[in-house]
Amino acid sequence: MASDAPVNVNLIGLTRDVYKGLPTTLCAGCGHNSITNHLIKALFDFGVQPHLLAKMSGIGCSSKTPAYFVDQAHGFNSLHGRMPSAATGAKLANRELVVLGISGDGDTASIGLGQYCHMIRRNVDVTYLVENNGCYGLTKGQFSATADVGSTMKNGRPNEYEVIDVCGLAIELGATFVARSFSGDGKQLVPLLQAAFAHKGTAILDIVSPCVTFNDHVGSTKSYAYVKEHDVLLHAPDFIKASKEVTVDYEPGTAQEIDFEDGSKVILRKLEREYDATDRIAALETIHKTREAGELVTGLLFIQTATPDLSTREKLPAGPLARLDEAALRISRDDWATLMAT
Amino acid sequence: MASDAPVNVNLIGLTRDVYKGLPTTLCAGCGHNSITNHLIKALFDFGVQPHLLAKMSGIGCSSKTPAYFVDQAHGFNSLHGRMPSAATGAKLANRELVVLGISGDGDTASIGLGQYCHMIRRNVDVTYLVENNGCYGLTKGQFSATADVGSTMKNGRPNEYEVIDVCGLAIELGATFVARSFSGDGKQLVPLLQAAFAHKGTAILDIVSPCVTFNDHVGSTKSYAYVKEHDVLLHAPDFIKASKEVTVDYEPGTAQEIDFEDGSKVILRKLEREYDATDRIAALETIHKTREAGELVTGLLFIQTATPDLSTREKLPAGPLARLDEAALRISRDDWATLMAT
Amino acid sequence: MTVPRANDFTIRVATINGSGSQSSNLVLTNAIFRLGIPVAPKNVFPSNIEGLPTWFDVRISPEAYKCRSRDIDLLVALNPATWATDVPSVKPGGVVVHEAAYPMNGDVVRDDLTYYPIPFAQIAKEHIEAGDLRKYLVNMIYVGVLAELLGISPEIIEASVRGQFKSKPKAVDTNMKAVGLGIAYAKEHLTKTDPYRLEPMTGKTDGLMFMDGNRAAALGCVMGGCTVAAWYPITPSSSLCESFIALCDKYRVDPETGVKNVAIIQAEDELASIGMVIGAGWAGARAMTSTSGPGISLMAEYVGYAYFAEIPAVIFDVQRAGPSTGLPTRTMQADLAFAYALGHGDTKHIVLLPATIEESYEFAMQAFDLADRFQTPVFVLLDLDLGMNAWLTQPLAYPEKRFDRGKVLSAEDLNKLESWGRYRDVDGDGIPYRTLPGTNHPNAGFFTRGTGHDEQARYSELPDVWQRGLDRLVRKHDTARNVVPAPILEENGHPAAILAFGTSHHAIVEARERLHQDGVETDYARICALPLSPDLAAFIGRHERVYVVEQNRDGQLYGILRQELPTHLISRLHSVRHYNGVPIDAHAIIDPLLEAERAPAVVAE
Amino acid sequence: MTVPRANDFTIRVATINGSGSQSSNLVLTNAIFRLGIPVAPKNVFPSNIEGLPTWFDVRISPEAYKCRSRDIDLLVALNPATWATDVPSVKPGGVVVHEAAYPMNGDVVRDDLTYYPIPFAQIAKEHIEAGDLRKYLVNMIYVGVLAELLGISPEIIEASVRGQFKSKPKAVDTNMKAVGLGIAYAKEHLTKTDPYRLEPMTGKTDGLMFMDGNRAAALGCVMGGCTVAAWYPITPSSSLCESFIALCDKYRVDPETGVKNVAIIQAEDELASIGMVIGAGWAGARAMTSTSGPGISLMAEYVGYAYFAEIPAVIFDVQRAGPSTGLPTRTMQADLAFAYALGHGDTKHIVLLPATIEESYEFAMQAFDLADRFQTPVFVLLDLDLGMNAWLTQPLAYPEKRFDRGKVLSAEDLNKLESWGRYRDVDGDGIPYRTLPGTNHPNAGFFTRGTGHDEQARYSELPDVWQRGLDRLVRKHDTARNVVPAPILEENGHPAAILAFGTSHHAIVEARERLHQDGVETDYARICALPLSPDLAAFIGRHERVYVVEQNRDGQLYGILRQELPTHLISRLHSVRHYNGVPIDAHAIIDPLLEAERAPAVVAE
Ligand SMILES: Cc1ncc(C[n+]2csc(CCOP(=O)(O)OP(=O)(O)O)c2C)c(N)n1
Ligand SMILES: Cc1ncc(C[n+]2csc(CCOP(=O)(O)OP(=O)(O)O)c2C)c(N)n1
Ligand code: SF4
Ligand code: SF4
Ligand SMILES: [Mg+2]
Ligand SMILES: [Mg+2]
Repeated sequence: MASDAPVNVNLIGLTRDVYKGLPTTLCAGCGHNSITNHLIKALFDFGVQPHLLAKMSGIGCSSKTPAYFVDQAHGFNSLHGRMPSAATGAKLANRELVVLGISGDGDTASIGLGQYCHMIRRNVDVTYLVENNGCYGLTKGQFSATADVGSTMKNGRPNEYEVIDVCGLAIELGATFVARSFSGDGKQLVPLLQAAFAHKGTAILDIVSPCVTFNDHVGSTKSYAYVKEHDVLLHAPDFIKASKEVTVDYEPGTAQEIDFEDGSKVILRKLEREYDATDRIAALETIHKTREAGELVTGLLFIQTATPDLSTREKLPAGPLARLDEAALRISRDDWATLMAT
Repeated sequence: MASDAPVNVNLIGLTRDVYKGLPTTLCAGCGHNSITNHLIKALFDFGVQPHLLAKMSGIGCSSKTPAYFVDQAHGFNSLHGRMPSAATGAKLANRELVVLGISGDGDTASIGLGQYCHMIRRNVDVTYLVENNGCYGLTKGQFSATADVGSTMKNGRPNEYEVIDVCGLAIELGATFVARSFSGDGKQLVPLLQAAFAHKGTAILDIVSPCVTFNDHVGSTKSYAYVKEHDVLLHAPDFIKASKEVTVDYEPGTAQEIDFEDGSKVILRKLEREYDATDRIAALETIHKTREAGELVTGLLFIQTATPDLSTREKLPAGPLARLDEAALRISRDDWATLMAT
Repeated sequence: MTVPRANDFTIRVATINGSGSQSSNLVLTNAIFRLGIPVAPKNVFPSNIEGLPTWFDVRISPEAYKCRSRDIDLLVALNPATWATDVPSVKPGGVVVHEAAYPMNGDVVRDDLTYYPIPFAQIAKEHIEAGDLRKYLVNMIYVGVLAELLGISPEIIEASVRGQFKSKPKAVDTNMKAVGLGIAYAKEHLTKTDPYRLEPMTGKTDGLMFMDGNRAAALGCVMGGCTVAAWYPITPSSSLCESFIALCDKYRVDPETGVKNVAIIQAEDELASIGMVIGAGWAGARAMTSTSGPGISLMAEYVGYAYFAEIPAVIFDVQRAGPSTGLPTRTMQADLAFAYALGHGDTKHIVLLPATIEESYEFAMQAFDLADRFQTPVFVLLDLDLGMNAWLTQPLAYPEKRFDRGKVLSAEDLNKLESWGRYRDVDGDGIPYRTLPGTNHPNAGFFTRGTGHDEQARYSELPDVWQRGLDRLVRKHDTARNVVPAPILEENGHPAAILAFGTSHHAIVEARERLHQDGVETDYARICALPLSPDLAAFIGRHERVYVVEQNRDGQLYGILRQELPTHLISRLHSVRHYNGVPIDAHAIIDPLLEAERAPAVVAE
Repeated sequence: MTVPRANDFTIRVATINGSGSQSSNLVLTNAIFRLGIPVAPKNVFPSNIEGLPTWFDVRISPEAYKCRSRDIDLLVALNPATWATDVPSVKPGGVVVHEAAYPMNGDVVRDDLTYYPIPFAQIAKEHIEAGDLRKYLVNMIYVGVLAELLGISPEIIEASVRGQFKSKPKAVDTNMKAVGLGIAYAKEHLTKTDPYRLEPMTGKTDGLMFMDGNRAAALGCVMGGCTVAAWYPITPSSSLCESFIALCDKYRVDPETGVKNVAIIQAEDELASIGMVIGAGWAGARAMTSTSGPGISLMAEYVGYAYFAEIPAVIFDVQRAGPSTGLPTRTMQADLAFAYALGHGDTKHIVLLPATIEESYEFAMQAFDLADRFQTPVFVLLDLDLGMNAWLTQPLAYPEKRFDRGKVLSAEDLNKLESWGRYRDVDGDGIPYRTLPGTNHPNAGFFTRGTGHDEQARYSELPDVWQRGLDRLVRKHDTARNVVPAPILEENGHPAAILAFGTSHHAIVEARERLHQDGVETDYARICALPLSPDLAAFIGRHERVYVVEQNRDGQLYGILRQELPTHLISRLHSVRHYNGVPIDAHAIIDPLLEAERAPAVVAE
């Protein structure tokens, strides 16, 4: 498969090292570190131009991730819960940028919930990762709003409050790309990440990413053990980059094929269950039913490729607004004269 | 029916005048004014103690409503979008209070979205009204996030962005009482309001309430004309107060009966369609399908009476925390001595 | 009681908002302007949409005073709710044109006023067919009455009505009919016994136009090259972004393709609007937001971030009466200190302080240059009076300077440098160099953060690095002192001086002339920006007594001056404050100065 | 190079965070305390969870100095990453205990230090079975080594180990074994050539205990009757609410029923936590939130609301290094000015400034009385140094006073009054009366809002009403001057004085003693609250030179003093600032004062 082919340079002739970053300052074994590695692979395989990549994040252990990959790219470690607005502004200023937002569950579902919802509503062309460990790692393990009811803290205290499912929420709000995955499942995550890059619009990836220091104990529903045990794969995703000559081979009816504007595809190969990733209601139903059943569904929960993204809706020029000059932006002398005459 | 019985004094012996407030300063014909009148009737019929009523709101024309009813009650006109947190605090301080929160669509779905979601997540025992006109009335008619895609401003500009459905959102988040109604439909709204008062937990009422000055034109999906035309009643609700000796008469299977902790009931009499107000997934499906069909469903969309409210979860005493004294709150001298000895 | 001259008096029209009085008020204002007489309208309106009292003052003066006048000469009373309090507000010898049906009792009965009762309702009932329109047209009747009483020709009125209803010409006739009713009634039933007259003037208003400060600022944004705007509606700033939208729809859209050279987003709140602006500024766009007090409070965290991470942003604060929600439709200058040091920790921002329509335009434009040059948030503080009232102004000048994008390194620049550091102070002015995301060069990238960082933008917790960073920001702020708009000084060697900023200027102009007539001479310095220019200390050094005039309770500029001026100058400062929500007038300055200047000894602070 | 006395030196332990060094550091600190020797630990840790450099300083002094010392006498080097920079930080004549495997080259090689190389890793490898534990126990080995080098008996160490592992006794043996390894190795391989010794003392630490300021403040909240707390986690304030939770779980829960006399909510953010607190305060509960700089920025709008609507609220700001996200695990006093005037428009708040553990407790308790008495937000400003470090303190006193709930009218009170007004200034102190929701009386209700209101809490836009309201708030603020904790004055008629607040106090105590030894005498005033007490101006009036010491860049207290003090006093003020993120030490005060005092003439500001 494309994303697995062994190569020394990628589509744009860059080596994998170019996609590396600073050494991590996170705990050994933190799920976030695995996500970083999968990101490096996905960015390399997809062939993202480092200078066009904008790595943006909020505040938290998860939000430190942008420092650990593609050192050459611009990084923006914003404020706690406020990355969606900054990402929206950056994308408006220069739509050529590949905006990659990295957040945590506290950053997204607690303080950042409003901005998260409104980014989705605008369908800003951003790949948005929630490195979801159900707790506030950086402030030492308090519950976040994505903690499941009954899941316990290290000290045994159970969470009493309704979980906020960032996927269900996104789908309810009309999101156009919503996937859930697990930091430990690169086979699933790498193609989903590439599909997210290819998607024109807000692509939500809720990635369960255990906090080994504060939320990896028995009683936690975000521990490695728990996730491995309850993970239910919707399908086996496979990404094919537009530019690549790859023949996709699957029996009709054994997979769902999703085509992106740029010609890329994601192939969702069927496993046990029937699942149509383009059916919004079914997606909501699946999320609720599986949660009640104590299962964690992962895969591409929902996708809709037709909806225009924010920059398109706003009829922005193809090039960056940031580079327009006086000639393009100022009222002409003649028009000015008329304007001032009235 | 209970709520229609003609009486001069209510269950607690108060006249209707007691439930009146200052004269409105809203525009003549504003939907919010009708809601005020329905509120007065519902509060009177339910027999709410004026001194126990806490009228809370955000900022907006809608949020001015608390000034126009139950003059004797305490009112709290908070900040734009920040009423849910204040209401939560007030209820925690004194759980004897009947907390009635009144908001607008801008106040709730734009600036207040995060607090709205988290109030629901905590199931704070608050009756929360969204006086929904799809625009910012007080700032002269800009779109709010509840404006439907394609609905136009007075100047003809259409809304391009996904609607935020405060009911769908609430149900997705695990809300325990979610209803939608119309400012012009007192027959439906008054019993729903009383049911909300009886409900222990967050009761969401999304009330379409046309803004005659800025959003009542052709092209708006929140105009009187549009709503009257597209309103689809889920059922005919009927509220029966616990204390009243009323025999409920309906053929088995012709209505759904919901019982509240305090012994009150709401009877949902069937109309055209079959609808189970206790089925969360069905509720979500109904909301999405009807919206796609250009219909506006009104009625009690979803209810779940079992879930404990915030004060119960927090194991608060029956009486107000606000009135506890030194004896109840300070560490005893003995315990203090031991504490300081270690 | 002084005998009023022609063309020198103030008309107050008291009506109910939502009754359409706005258009009749503007027709009247315009008609007077067409006579060549300087006018300054002040709209005092309530914070609701319909049904509450609203007042429209039209100041008429040969001296072209632009400030509010405390003295109401001519009242048009069309609001029964305020009738009893409006009449007492009229100055002795004044005139009251009122609905005949209003009760004449209590404080309303005065023997020092001339009353012209007009049966507005009845006239309307008889001559205007029923319907929504009638409510509106009643107001046009008063225009006719005043035209007759003050001597404005029907032709002038008609011209001004046509101007008002440019968009819907068919409204002209119905409105002129109503005006006619007023003229006719006045001709027939009123015998003029008051001295107020309007006489055409020349040379006073030639080439002038009406504009409000919010529109002027919006024009500054267009000409300043703003390409990203994110806003959240709030009175009195909404019309700034709404003007920007209207202008961009006209001048930033390609008529063929419909492609727009601007992105204007109505955000979900102010935390998001400032976030979008800072994200856009980081990515290289000239970005702005416009708000008022409550929005400034909500922007505190992100503005502090932009200060520390050094990201350009332009923030318009059209000030209203605070604290808190306060009086959304009243004016104050009470956000100065808060904006200047917005954000926790040690912060100091650039704040521009326009006083006129020209400056609203010029400073708005300049704000984008300063934001880029200093890579920091720049506040532009207007107030409701400047932002929402119509002011007579010279046409705005076409900009001759190009954009100053500041210290931005391109890929070519980077090729020439073997190394660079985002936060290095290469030039000793405290201003580092930056690159924009998307710059195609392996060394272009750097990491922006609100946490401690060294010259290479690397994360650092080292004490020296932290302190060095904070010190450089002080250096940068000091560099700005000599670059921001300098104070405007009017000096004639008088020992006493007035110091002010923003809209207080217009009251000071009148106050200084009247003080001069009373034999009290003053010099004048007007601050146009923070940080303070060195010129200001020099100016104060040349004066014995400096009266700091401002429209807030705590004397915020006075406080900043006490903090930042050399100690030996502080004793010369005296604070004069006005903070009741209506624009400051000349008396608010004349009275305290007369008292102080006539007994300089007893001047206390 | 001065010969150090016994019991008078500073140990620095350099390790990697997450390596469990915290417990060994505390064992060491406790052991020294058990010898009767005053100790002051300062933990300097990074803003991550595992793997970055962290330093733990143990200050040992017979004078019981509690401030940080710049001079490191004894370094325990267990972090290869900082090895090369840690060694140079040791003072001449000092000692370095280090992992033998570290390279001896570069700046690390000094002939003015004594080195004790220890093969920690190897010892651990040989004697401690592999597994997670080994990493932690390595740190215990160093405790053994120091015990042997400094002369702490194994018994003392064991007692302190038992204290440390109270909760898990089985850990005691494994840890003591590791300690034993260190002792044994030192006995066998080290010959002590350095002068540093610990000798048991008496009368220095009797009855003292360790406590951090956050826990002390939490105890104040319990005893102050706080019943509603809403918070959002943020370093360094989290442990305040977490201590409050722990205390309430123990002392506020009915063991039978499990009913809790408190509600503690982890909010979704700081906008919500302050909203909950204000809602609860309005409904009559004593409510608090605890946060740090970024949270204060986010609370600006609601705090301004509570100021204007007059609602009690207690806000703890455990200050960290700002602006922006800054250095979350470093200390500063840079939120003073921002908190004092938080919110747009004209605002001024009550701010309490504890310097000690006792004050953290007392002021926290008092904050609830003041909030109720003045019906306004009250800030309590701690900093990371006070809040998170362990300080030796006297046991805290049991409160003898009852709650002061302020001017609250009950139904009975209302029966006696034929009328009342929520915002009437009945007593002339600017403080109005309020009723609580739920008060069973027809006149009890009123409308609370952030918009303009009159004495009856009715909405009003009238200019006079607006101004009257703002003026009363000033009156109320002035009343507070004489009610908030007064400044603490130490006067001996010296012309020079030091003025400070908060934790700078501890460095000043040492500085003044050392200055005295150098012949420079100083008086001392410590501010405990804002607004400023009249006593302070009097104190300054009695001194020629007042050095204002604070831990921020812009001299925020200095600035407030310049604003608010009588003009003639301002020239006496001189600003001394420390702002590199680590707690201020004596030298930061001694150096500038020596310079200034030895040449008072040339003192400039
Ligand atoms: C305004 C503000 N409030 C609080 C904090 C403190 N804080 C830093 S990270 C964090 C939570 C992070 O949780 P999450 O987003 O889940 O990231 P994780 O560390 O779990 O990966 C908090 C509360 C902050 N930095 N800013
Ligand atoms: C922080 C803040 N931002 C903006 C405003 C201005 N504002 C007042 S009401 C309002 C919108 C109200 O809309 P909605 O809640 O729908 O109420 P409606 O007037 O439509 O009933 C806005 C933006 C404000 N008061 N505070
Ligand atoms: S604390 Fe948890 S989330 Fe943070 S780095 Fe460590 S393991 Fe990862
Ligand atoms: S503006 Fe609209 S919402 Fe506001 S009062 Fe008028 S009709 Fe109602
Ligand atoms: Mg997390
Ligand atoms: Mg609305």
